[in-house]
Amino acid sequence: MSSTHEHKEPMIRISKRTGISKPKAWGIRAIALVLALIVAGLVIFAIVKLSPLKVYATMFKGALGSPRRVWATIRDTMMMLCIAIGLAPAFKMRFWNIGAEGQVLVGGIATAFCMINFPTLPAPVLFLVMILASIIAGGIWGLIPGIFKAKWNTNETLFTLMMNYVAIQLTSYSVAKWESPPGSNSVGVINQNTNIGWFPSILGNDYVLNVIIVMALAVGMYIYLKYSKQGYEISVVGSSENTARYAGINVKKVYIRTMALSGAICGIAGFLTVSGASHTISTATAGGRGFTAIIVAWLAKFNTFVMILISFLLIFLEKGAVEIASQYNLNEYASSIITGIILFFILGSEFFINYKVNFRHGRH
Amino acid sequence: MTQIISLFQAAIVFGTVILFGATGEILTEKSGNLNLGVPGIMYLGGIAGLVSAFFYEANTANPSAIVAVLLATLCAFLASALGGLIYSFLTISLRANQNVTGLTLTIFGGGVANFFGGSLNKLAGGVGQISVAVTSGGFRTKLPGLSHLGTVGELFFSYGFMVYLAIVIAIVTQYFLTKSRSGLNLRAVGENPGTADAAGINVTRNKYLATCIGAGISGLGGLYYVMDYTKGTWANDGGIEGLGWLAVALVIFATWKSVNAIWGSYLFGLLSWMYFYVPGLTRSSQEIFKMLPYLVTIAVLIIISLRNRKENQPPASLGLAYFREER
Amino acid sequence: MVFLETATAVQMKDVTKRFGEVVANNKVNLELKRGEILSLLGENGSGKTTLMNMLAGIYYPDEGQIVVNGKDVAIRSPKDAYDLGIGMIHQHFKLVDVFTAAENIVLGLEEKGKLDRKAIAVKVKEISDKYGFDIDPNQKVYDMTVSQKQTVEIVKVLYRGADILILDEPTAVLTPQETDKLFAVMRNMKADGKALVIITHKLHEVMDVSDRVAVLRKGEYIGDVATTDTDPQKLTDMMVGHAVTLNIDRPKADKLTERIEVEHLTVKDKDGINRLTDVSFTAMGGEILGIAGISGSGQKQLLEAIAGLQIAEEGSHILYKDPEGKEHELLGKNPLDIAKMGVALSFVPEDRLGMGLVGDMDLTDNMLLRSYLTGRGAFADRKAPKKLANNVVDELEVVTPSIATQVRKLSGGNVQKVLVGREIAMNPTVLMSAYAVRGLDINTSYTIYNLMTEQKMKGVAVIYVGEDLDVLLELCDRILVLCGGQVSGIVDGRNTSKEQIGLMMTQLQDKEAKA
Amino acid sequence: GSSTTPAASASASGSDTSTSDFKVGAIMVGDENEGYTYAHIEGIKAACEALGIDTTNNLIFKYSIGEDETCLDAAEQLADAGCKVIFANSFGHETYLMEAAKEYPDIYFAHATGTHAKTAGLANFCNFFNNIYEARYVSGIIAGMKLDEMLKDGSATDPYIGYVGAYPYAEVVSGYTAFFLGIKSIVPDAHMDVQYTNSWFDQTAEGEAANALMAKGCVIIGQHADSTGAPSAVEAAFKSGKQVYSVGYNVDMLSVAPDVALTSPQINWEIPYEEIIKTAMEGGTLESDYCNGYAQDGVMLSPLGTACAAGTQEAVDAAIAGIKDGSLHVFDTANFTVGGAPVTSAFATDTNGDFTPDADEAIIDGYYHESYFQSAPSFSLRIDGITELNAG
Ligand SMILES: Nc1ncnc2c1ncn2[C@@H]1O[C@H](COP(=O)(O)OP(=O)(O)OP(=O)(O)O)[C@@H](O)[C@H]1O
Ligand SMILES: Nc1ncnc2c1ncn2[C@@H]1O[C@H](COP(=O)(O)OP(=O)(O)OP(=O)(O)O)[C@@H](O)[C@H]1O
Ligand SMILES: [Mg+2]
Ligand SMILES: [Mg+2]
Repeated sequence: MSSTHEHKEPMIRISKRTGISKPKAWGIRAIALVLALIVAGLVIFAIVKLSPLKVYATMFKGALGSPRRVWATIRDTMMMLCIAIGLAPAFKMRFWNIGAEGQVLVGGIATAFCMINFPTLPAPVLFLVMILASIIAGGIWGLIPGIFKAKWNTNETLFTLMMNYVAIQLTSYSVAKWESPPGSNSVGVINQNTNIGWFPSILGNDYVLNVIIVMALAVGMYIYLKYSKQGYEISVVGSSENTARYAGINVKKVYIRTMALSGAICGIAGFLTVSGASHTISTATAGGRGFTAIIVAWLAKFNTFVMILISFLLIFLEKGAVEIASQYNLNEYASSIITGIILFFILGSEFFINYKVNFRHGRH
Repeated sequence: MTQIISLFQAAIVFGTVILFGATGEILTEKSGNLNLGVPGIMYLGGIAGLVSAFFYEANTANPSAIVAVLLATLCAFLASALGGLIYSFLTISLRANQNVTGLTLTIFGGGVANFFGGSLNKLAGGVGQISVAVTSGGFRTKLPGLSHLGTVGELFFSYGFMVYLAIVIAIVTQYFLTKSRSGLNLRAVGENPGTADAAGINVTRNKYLATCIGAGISGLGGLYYVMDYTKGTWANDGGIEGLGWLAVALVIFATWKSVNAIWGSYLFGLLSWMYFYVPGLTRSSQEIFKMLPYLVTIAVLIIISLRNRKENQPPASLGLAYFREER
Repeated sequence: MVFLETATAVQMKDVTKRFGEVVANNKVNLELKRGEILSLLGENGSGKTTLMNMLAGIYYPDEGQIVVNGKDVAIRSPKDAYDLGIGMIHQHFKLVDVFTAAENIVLGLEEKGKLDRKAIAVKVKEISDKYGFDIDPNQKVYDMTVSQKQTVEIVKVLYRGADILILDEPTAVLTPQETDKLFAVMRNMKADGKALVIITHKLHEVMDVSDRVAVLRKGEYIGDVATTDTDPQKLTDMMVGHAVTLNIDRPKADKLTERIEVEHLTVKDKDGINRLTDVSFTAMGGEILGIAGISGSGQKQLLEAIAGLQIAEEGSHILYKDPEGKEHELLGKNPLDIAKMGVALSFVPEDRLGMGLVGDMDLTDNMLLRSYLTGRGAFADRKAPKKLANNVVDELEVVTPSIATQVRKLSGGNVQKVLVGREIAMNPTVLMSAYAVRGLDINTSYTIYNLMTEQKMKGVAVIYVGEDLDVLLELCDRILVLCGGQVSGIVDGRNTSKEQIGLMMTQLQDKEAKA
Repeated sequence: GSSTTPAASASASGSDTSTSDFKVGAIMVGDENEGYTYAHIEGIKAACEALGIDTTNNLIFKYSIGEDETCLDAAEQLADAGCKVIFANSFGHETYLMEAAKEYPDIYFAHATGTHAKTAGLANFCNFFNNIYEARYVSGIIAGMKLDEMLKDGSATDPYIGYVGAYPYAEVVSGYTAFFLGIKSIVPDAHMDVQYTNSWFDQTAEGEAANALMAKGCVIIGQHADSTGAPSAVEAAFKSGKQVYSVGYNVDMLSVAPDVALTSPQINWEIPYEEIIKTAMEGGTLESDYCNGYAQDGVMLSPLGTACAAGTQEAVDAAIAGIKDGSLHVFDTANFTVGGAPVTSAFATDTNGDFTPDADEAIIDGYYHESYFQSAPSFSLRIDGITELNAG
């Protein structure tokens, strides 16, 4: 039996790479992106017989073709980024918060509630109330699974997933309460004539405030996770609960606190969406971003600055693909296919950064 | 009585979709792979089945139901297994993060399915015009004789073969995992790949097989959705995606035992459609009522966690990539 | 038979293995004969485990050749190794927790089809009888003691018909009695014509069980000697590369002060079973209090209770007497509360990577674990921990590429040095350690003993849970013996014999015997 | 109102705007996979072709646009792309489209199903919707004749109809009432239950709603929901031996329900699209509302199914003729009661925002003037004989 093994070094052998230089790592990622674009281009060509170059030019135009488009891209990037920032502490704690969708929704509901019910408050007060309400709502939505995880180790993946659906139903309920006219399932633009509770324009632009808020959160979260005591506690709890206990960290408290924080930031994302962009609320308010943001958070390995890049890439692809769909009368789901292909390549490229592939070499 | 039967039937049809999804995912997760791409995989299964049936029926003078059913099933299985293969290659061979890969697969699968679903609608001459009557009919053929047994017949035998196939696969999967040697090896891979590897088990092969076959099974859920639930049509209302997530939820709900998933899936179905059968709901209270399946799931989840048994835990290395030389 | 006994089982030629920039093995040559027990000796991180892992198919060599039974082979996976008759019992057990013994044993065997549990049980019994094991095929691994787990590992290898066995630090977690049993089994196997490699840091074990000793140093092969031609001192010199002294001196502190007073401590586990029953004793500043007992006698619970990690029953007290003589109750407080009370309590737990350290973090962040709350404000100070990490690496000679390396990547011994180094750096008044030298090479072990003694002389109350009775008797001033969660007695380390303690460990003594 | 009328500014360029580079933009809530949007797509394409507009280059669609800021994005992008007239087809788009209309006074904006054009005072913004209630009434006659046949041959004993509705919304209420009145014109003692799905498009929910209604004993299932869910559920029930039939909506259901589909009332969107685009091309002035019925071929029925009762076609033709010549009024107050009493007064428009119509008396000459004051349906009386199962 053993004779079959003689002299046969494995065809392909994988070994760990030593610290690869940053430029080289980004080089590998860039190559992956180019390959992805080529493959996606081939797929597009196979389906619609359009020149991929033309298609990519159209994508660029779609996402960044005019100042207005640039701002729409920025606005959506910020919303995605905000959710990813919210998810970062939870995932760093190895808490599978897939409930961002719901946390965003309840934050949105809370915001809409304030816009509808307190139109007489002075603007700064109303803003404070809205932001607090969204923080509390999102926070509670994160807190509940957090508490159960802390106390009884209840599986958080399923819990947060179910909380999404509960939030969706709560949204449907709110829409049914606020819709106008009754039965239309549309809340419509809230305070359309008065613009009460809307983000003010800054420097003539509607979305500058969105950028300010989210960038502040990005910087804050980066510092919090990397340098703060609580951030350190989160890493320890995420790596080993036992060690955390040994170090005197109150594991339950950290779970609960972190999930409240995570939910609260996702709640702010709901606030941004409702008050800072759509001025309405519906079951589509979160729009699946809660799931996509998980991709952003993980791909960035919880580094909020890298998240900016990845959020932008995803939104760019989405906007670009919608433009292709509209230009070439392509079904807009082509965008999901392209996004999928590109992400597959980026995901695969990490391997070549961390590992080296050795091929069998001649041996006698 | 007719109403109870009707609700029961609604529950079983609904449950069957997620039972396939969950059984496949249980097999996958037992190998240590957490595949959040189930919704995408079910999409792939659904569209592949539909497209193959459509072209078969469109290009055959007298399409045979049996051939059509076999063809659609095969295509659905293969397409979703291919989705599993993409996931496997990335997470097993290239050690990519499982969550991100799974979510990406969900985006990708949904994209592919809705893209081709839309094209198919166009090809067929408009929405609702896709005609795969023979295939869909084949999928919905009831057990001859048994469905006429009155109430019992209506309750238990008024379904297409896939309802029973789902149950059989769930039971076989459970048997395989707990009673066979290969099942034991597979579980070892999911619990502790280092140990499995040291015991001479081919970790990579086991993970690949479990993930691809699991994906194939999950994909049958999409096929069933298209052929039976929506009776051979295509809509991009996200129906499959929603059910895909419930399938993922069901895996945990069933504590990774596919036999538990059988009743779990029907319970889900029952709670989901109950609102049509409960009198007196209003436009808004109905929306609150629709929370029921999710609230019940949460309640069951909490009860399970209070019992906290070792046997109810996820596979120990679920979600982690394995590299032999890693410390 | 005669042919087999002299035949070479394994030959490794110029084998090199690198992990990134770490050269774990550099052109190592090793020969293993049938019917012999070879001891592989070397300091922590010298590459013993790596070398053996290449035989077991876990790692693939970067360079070099492996010859098994006279044939040049490539061992690409553990399966290849099994096919060649090579089986390895790893330093960290490779068992599936939720499986039974039988399930673990048959894992990965070629046979297909249904799992025939009865047939397996029969075969397991056969093997057990032949070599003298005691094993319940239906017991779940998570219910097993370490020695039971190890038995399962050995049976697993034998079940596959391995005739080349590698045991990586099998005795590190065994009691002396269990070790003796293991050695008996090993001798049986040797008589059976099998080739065995044992890695152990305990030189008396090397002397006791092996026929030949091969020594590695910093990844290099130093040479081999017949056991009969050598002694512990010579071996140590070979390992370390220069002469070292192997004795512990036990100075007496000039002043003893009461530090910790444990009264009527009773601790139950999750299932309501008593792990400690009515334990009372006093630990003094200026002495090393040893704790002896067969494993699982409540050592873990005792230390954890003092450290604030256990809930105790009504009536239990753990009093800390600070240098001013004030008393503080420690029970009911968590480690942080205790630290906040000004009690400087250091604790080196048994489970290093699972409790004392964070494997995924680098050295600096692991140093931070005990001090992250110091300083005002919301931010953790990393400057001091960084300095500390550098100090520990220098003073304890930790083998690591840098202080930015994840602790998980270090060899077992070096992991322990990092932990001990951090705990001592806290300037404790009480220092508790559980199996502080488990897995450490002899040189490092002595470094640790000296550190303990140094702490004692500074007036620290040292509590040392150990398994090596010789060391306990050489190192400790007093020894508390636990038996089944109860205090079997407290004896003077200077005038008690090994046999006496061994007896107390296995049967409860008269309470009168307390010193 | 704005001072720059589109007419004034558009006419300047209007003269040298050849039809070939006139661009049309369309914001669609769904895509071709969903019946409602599909009908819009067909309609707008037909309109463009009729007007000589190149549908591959100069007709730009934005699909699956939600009822949120992306609608405004889409409108702005279409405007930037040079579209001279921009449509949107979902109720929730209206507020965003109006914002765009304010932003681009030179571009025409038209919104289907909306209600604000009349009062908004935007010269470049209009609403449009067709008199689908007329076709629903006729489809009711078809269902009534089938029901009558079933009662006569004994396959049904109770003239019990089920209706799968989207939301308890005026558009839906108007539709099912028209349908029911059509049935009642044949089977006077018919009664109907409405089950809402709380969704415009949900295949499985529509199917299960139909199942629930059939389990209650309904023998004909009508719908105001966009998918094939209900008809295919009815077909399945039929195949397992139940005598049940279906009236669809938007889509010809014969492909999914060959045995049970009687017909589907459909909107011919080509008519309003053509009118509005033409006005835009000519730089003309918009009316606030565009509304067409049988008289203008604005509504129609899909081909009758084989299951229809004998004489159906004749009855259909007669009814359509009656509607066209004004002798037949769908909401004739002689044919229904509310709370047991005939209705003599009902308002069509809500002016104070409490969602209760308080202006525009709609009952004139003995019938409710549906879509008379505005294109969007306004009939929201709950008449006797119909039970809403989950409204309120
Ligand atoms: N998988 C790995 N990845 C990176 N480095 C490794 C790996 N395995 C071993 N090393 C490094 O190789 C060297 C040799 O380690 P090895 O475990 O073989 O030592 P050892 O002699 O068994 O030590 P000990 O007595 O502490 O068990 C160490 O420096 C260790 O950090
Ligand atoms: N038949 C129709 N008549 C008029 N408007 C319609 C019709 N179908 C869809 N719409 C418009 O499209 C909008 C959104 O439709 P869509 O199908 O996306 O709702 P939905 O997302 O399915 O609701 P839910 O999430 O509750 O299922 C509706 O609010 C409505 O304004
Ligand atoms: Mg080792
Ligand atoms: Mg919908």
